[in-house]
Amino acid sequence: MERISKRFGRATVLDGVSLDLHAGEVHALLGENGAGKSTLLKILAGVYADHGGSILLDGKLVRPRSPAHAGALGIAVIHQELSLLPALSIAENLFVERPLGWFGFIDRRRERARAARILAEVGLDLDPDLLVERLSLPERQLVEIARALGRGARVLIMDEPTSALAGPAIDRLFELIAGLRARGVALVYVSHRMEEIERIADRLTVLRDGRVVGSARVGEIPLDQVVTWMLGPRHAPADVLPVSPSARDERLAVEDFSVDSVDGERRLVDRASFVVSAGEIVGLFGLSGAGASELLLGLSGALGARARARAVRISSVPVRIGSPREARALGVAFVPADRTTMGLVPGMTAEHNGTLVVLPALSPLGWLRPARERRAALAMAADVGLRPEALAMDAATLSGGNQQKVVLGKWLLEAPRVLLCDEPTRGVDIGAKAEIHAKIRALAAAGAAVLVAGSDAREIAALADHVLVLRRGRIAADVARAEATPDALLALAMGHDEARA
Amino acid sequence: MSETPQHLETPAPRSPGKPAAWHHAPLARALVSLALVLALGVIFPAEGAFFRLGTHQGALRQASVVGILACGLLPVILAGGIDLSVGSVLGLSAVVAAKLSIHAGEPAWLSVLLVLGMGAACGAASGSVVAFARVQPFVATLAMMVFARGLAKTTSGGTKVATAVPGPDGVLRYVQVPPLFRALDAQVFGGNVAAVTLVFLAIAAIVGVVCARHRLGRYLYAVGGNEEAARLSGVPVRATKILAYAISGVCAAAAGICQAAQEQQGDPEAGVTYELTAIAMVVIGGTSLKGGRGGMGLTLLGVLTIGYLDKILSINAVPEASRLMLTGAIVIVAAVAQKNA
Amino acid sequence: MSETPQHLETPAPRSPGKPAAWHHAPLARALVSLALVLALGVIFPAEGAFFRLGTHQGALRQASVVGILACGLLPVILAGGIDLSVGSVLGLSAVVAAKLSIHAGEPAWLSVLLVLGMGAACGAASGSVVAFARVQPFVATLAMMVFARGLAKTTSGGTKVATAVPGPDGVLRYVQVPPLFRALDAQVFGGNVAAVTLVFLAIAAIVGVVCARHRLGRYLYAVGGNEEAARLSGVPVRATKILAYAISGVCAAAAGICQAAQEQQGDPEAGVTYELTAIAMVVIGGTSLKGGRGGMGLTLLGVLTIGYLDKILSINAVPEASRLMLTGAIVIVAAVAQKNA
Amino acid sequence: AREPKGSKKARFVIGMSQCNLGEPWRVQMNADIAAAAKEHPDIEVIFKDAQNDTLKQRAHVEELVAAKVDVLFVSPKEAQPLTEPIGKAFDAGLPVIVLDRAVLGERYTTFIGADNKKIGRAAGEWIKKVLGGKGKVVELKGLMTSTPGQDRSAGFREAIAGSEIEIAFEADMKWLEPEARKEMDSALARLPKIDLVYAHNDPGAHGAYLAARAAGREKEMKFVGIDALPHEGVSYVEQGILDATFQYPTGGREAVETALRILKGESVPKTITLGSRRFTKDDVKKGGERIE
Ligand SMILES: Nc1ncnc2c1ncn2[C@@H]1O[C@H](COP(=O)(O)OP(=O)(O)OP(=O)(O)O)[C@@H](O)[C@H]1O
Ligand SMILES: Nc1ncnc2c1ncn2[C@@H]1O[C@H](COP(=O)(O)OP(=O)(O)OP(=O)(O)O)[C@@H](O)[C@H]1O
Ligand SMILES: [Mg+2]
Ligand SMILES: [Mg+2]
Repeated sequence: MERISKRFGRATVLDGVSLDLHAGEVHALLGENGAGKSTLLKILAGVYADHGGSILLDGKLVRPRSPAHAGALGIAVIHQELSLLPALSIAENLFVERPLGWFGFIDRRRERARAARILAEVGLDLDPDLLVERLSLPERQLVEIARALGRGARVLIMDEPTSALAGPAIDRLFELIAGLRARGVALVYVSHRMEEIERIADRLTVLRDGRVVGSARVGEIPLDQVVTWMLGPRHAPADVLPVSPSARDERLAVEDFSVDSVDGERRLVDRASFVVSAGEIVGLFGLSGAGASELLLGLSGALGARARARAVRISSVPVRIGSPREARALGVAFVPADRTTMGLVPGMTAEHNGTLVVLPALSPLGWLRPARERRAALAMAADVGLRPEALAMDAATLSGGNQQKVVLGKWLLEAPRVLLCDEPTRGVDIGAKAEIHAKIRALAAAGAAVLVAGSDAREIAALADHVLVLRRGRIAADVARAEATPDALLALAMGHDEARA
Repeated sequence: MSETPQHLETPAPRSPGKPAAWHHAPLARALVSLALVLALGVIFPAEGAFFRLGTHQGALRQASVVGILACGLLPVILAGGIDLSVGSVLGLSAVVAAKLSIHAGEPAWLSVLLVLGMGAACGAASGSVVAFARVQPFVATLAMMVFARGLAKTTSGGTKVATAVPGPDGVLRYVQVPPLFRALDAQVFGGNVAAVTLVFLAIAAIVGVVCARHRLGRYLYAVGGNEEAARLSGVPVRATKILAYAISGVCAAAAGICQAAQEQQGDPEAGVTYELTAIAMVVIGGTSLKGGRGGMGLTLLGVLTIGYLDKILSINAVPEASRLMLTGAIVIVAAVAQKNA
Repeated sequence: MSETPQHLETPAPRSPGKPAAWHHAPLARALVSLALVLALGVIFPAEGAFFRLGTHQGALRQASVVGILACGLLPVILAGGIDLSVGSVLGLSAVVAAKLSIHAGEPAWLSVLLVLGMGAACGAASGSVVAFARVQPFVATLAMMVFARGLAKTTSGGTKVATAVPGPDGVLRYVQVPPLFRALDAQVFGGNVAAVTLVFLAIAAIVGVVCARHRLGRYLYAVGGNEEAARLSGVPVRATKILAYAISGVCAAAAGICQAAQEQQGDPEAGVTYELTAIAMVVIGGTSLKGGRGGMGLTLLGVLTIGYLDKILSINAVPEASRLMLTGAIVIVAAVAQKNA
Repeated sequence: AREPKGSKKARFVIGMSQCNLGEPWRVQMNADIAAAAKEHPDIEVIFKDAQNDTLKQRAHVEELVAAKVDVLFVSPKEAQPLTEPIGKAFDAGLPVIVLDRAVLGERYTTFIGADNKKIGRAAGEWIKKVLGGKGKVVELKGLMTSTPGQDRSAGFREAIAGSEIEIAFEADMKWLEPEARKEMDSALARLPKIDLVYAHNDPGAHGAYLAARAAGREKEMKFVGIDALPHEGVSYVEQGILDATFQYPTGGREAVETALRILKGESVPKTITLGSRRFTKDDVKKGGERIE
């Protein structure tokens, strides 16, 4: 790719970016949120046909004019904001653009069999007839990966493929990547997890504000330098250690909390009991399907009657949380993992998205107060490390990481008593991640009870005072901070039974 | 529109093994509406009329023309669009079919072919405006609705195109009803089924198979489910949309021919407000106007539900004002019952 | 809350262009449609009629009643719904308003209050079915559309409720046109503006301010943009929907009173097919039927575009068939031009 | 015939298929039939409304035949499509009275209706007289794809042909009052002087009047409508809103009377053409004047 540029309206997002991909090489693309990584890759994938610059494939000038065209050129993509179709089954999604069959008539049996094989390859043990909307976020991410892998591409673009994946699934993916590399596929890999870059990338390029600031072979350059390239004059604040909670009075107590599956046949969360004190940050860790997300969803009231408990107490007062509204009234905040379906309102600006939760406080008589709202939005942007200019943008056009910041930030404005976060920093760059961690700690220090779930064992280990490890919906272990190394958490999460993911 | 993401709310089997064909449960739900309406027929049989075969033949025959429109609308609605022009295209097609086969005396196959082609062109035109110019389907097809009605009136010269053909001297000349119209207006299978009902069922079968078993069908669901994701997945979004509207146009043309055959004339006012009924038939079964969810089974149940409701109120000779109120009330009860079944 | 983090001080090298407040551009685009239609008026001024003040007063007055419906529809459409019942609720309200003020001789304020309350009730009823039973808005409001029309006919006894009041002996007694109707049918400001136009503008202002400046308005956009995200953010989704439909009902009732005032009678058939025009007015400016995008500015431009198109074709005395074809063609051209402006 | 129904001692059942009840005139026809039938305790009438849908009306005719009514009334939407089902009923020995719009051929018992063309001509003659043979006229037409609209226009034009009356503005108001008001607005905008408005129905004339009054010009011109329903046209004339209205009789009463004669075994003429009346300010109190 040579001298690629791209504008959205008056904003120049890419400015003369050049990038070389070599067969049999993994090229890491790095940069802070909104640097232009996804945009660059989307140009390669034919999503935006109106760009400047040229693309050479095997020395021939090409111009992918649509995703279909890019596919025909042998370019496959794992998109950051997943591009699966929720109302179709896994099998249907895997072959959506080119169904198996004769003369356009679909052979479902063949599709199902082929799908089962592809799923097994990425380590997903799921019925291919399941609707994608029934899958958890990590499962969907794996299906997306499986779909791109199944296309036999010569160029494979992976835009944060592991943002919701935990240890074993990532290992599996890296094995597959190694295989592809050996077969001579050119790979582009985007991630904000630096350790992954070290593990699989051969070369790296750093983008900043739509320009290339540096490019190097991995291993020939210290990672500190890379981080400086990414963040520029600003440094990643050191991840400060949590202050030990001063008061240890019970803030959130949960007894025998269960969540039924939609058909009522299984318990996704099985009689979980725990207590979170004021000022405490408790991690929830489990492999995909262990039930961490469902636990948080259930506590937030989002699942209605599917979630039940013997007792839930907040500050020792028994409560019943039947809906997200009731949760909010009780000071319970919930940050969902899936920002596109549950987090953001597209079409509304980032500012309006950010103030949605606290709107009643900002409009006491119902009438909006734009100045107050603006102040609140700026405070939110500062909390999560979002550039203030981004506030005026349609939330749907924000970069993935910036979207995540809005989804998280809108809950932090009101100083919740109980904060439930699922993957709070999914796709957030390392600079902002540290700020967010600091903010969460500050909230806890101010007396909130915090529950954090996520696929990144490191993050959980770094953030939490102690970690509840979930296995098949049950709390399998309660690990104190000192023992909670990523490796230990993973080992506990996998238990004796073979992991599902 | 009211659908909460199924992810959190709708019961559906997840357990592997059991196929998660989501449309099975909705089909059962849609049956609730139909059963409710049929129960009304049993309770108010209009002095036994409801139990006479003719009543059911009649119900089917009456529902057929609008049913054909509903079949055509299904692909459009699955793809997240809407087509308001079907009633007008029906009227235009009725006029043109009558002109061709009564006045010009063209053979049946040629008339049918020309009219269907015209319908496809109308649909493809709306579809192109939607796909290329990205005009909202409501606006694009509303424009086509008005345009096609005007064209129908222009073509027909403002009057019905009937077997009384005005000569150049203004004197009427009476001609035969063309064989095409007679064939379509006949009862077949020993007088037990109307030919138009067969046409309706054939079209339903074809469109149903395309939606459920053909690549185009999958594209329709994909585009309606999430257009952007579909595009990213390499689905030819524009072609899919244009084809969907073209199918709708062809079906509207077929419905127009059937209408003309049954009326034995081409009425430029034919099909006014049919689009509302046809859309209602598609969505009452549970196919979502948001796109991406639904199917031919649901549509057929919707056609029957509305067709029978109409017939039952009619054989009971319910007066106009009460009939309207009852229709509204029953539709709501059926829809609510279906959601909570 | 917290100090400005350091990275904010980083000079933003990105082009300093103003943030793309999305609703500014659409407003300019919608103006393209209106400009196109007005240009037609200038080109075909109908012997100068287009340049007479009365024509513009007339265009505004005629667009007012449907414009009021459009104002009411806006919140519903923003929230991702649709209300097909507005035309029927208009008819019902016209009948009830006429009954109350002509036959029963109730004072103006009481009649208005009762009719608006009834409109709100109709809207809230549809809204509740949508919000609680999760019936698709199309189905729920279609049922209300049919039901309200039936109720209008029942209430009126099938005939117009006019100043000729039939006595018990069947003999007609003529009563005065009530002051409410006379006031609404008047021209105010030195005969320059119709009172109904003022009512329309007032309603547009109120609804517009609510949509843009009130919490409810924000909630409408949120629910229409992503219902699930709104719910999880603590937005009262159901209440928002019910209120949206209630606003639509109140506006339809207000439109019904205006219609009755202008006709000086309550016609149970009033408002048939107005819903299509009103929806078209809302969406032609660019407000999306998918919900979450649009606004009152766009709606007003849509009302003017369609109102003027109608008026220009009418003063040019274009015959019906050509009028329809022209309307379709112009709407498409305007919509396409607007998209590509 | 058929078993009496329930407690009602109706010996005869009449089935009435009306093509739509959106128009007040048709509501009146049904009301006339109901009123006439009420005077005969042994008659019961079943009404069906086809909502302007030809195929529905066809089904209604078949339903009524299947329900074994004693006499069938049909006020058809369309001549051609209803010819066959009506003919079938007639062939099967059921007396069929066709109202308002004829069907093709001879397979019915009696047609009762008025002549739209004649009425249009009468209106034209009267207009010629009151305008002194010259002036500018606005014609607000009913749906011009319908025969009544075409006939009322054609008759009117025949009558004024050769005079100096000019149709200065014409538009299709589709029988609807709000449309009529809208079109009249345009006529007022274009024409500085209008002598008379001829509308194909009374609501149309009323809408035109309201438009003219809003423009302060209602005194400048005369308003003429058609139909003369008691609640509409006649009352408008009585109130001085319209200058004249020409009755288009529904034939509802005549139909019931004819049905009784048929049931008594008397023979009835094949065609009963209804007379019409003209109502003007001067004679409306006396019940109008018969026109030939
Ligand atoms: N459709 C759009 N309209 C306007 N601006 C857009 C659009 N899509 C992306 N942008 C802007 O382009 C810039 C680059 O976004 P991009 O998604 O490429 O960032 P990224 O490097 O992938 O960030 P992240 O790490 O957060 O995913 C951002 O400022 C974003 O807001
Ligand atoms: N709507 C649903 N209906 C049925 N099963 C579901 C539904 N949503 C999720 N599941 C399944 O329930 C199990 C638990 O899901 P959950 O999202 O809580 O997992 P988790 O522990 O958060 O793991 P992760 O989010 O890391 O995948 C998974 O197998 C998931 O696929
Ligand atoms: Mg990105
Ligand atoms: Mg999870």
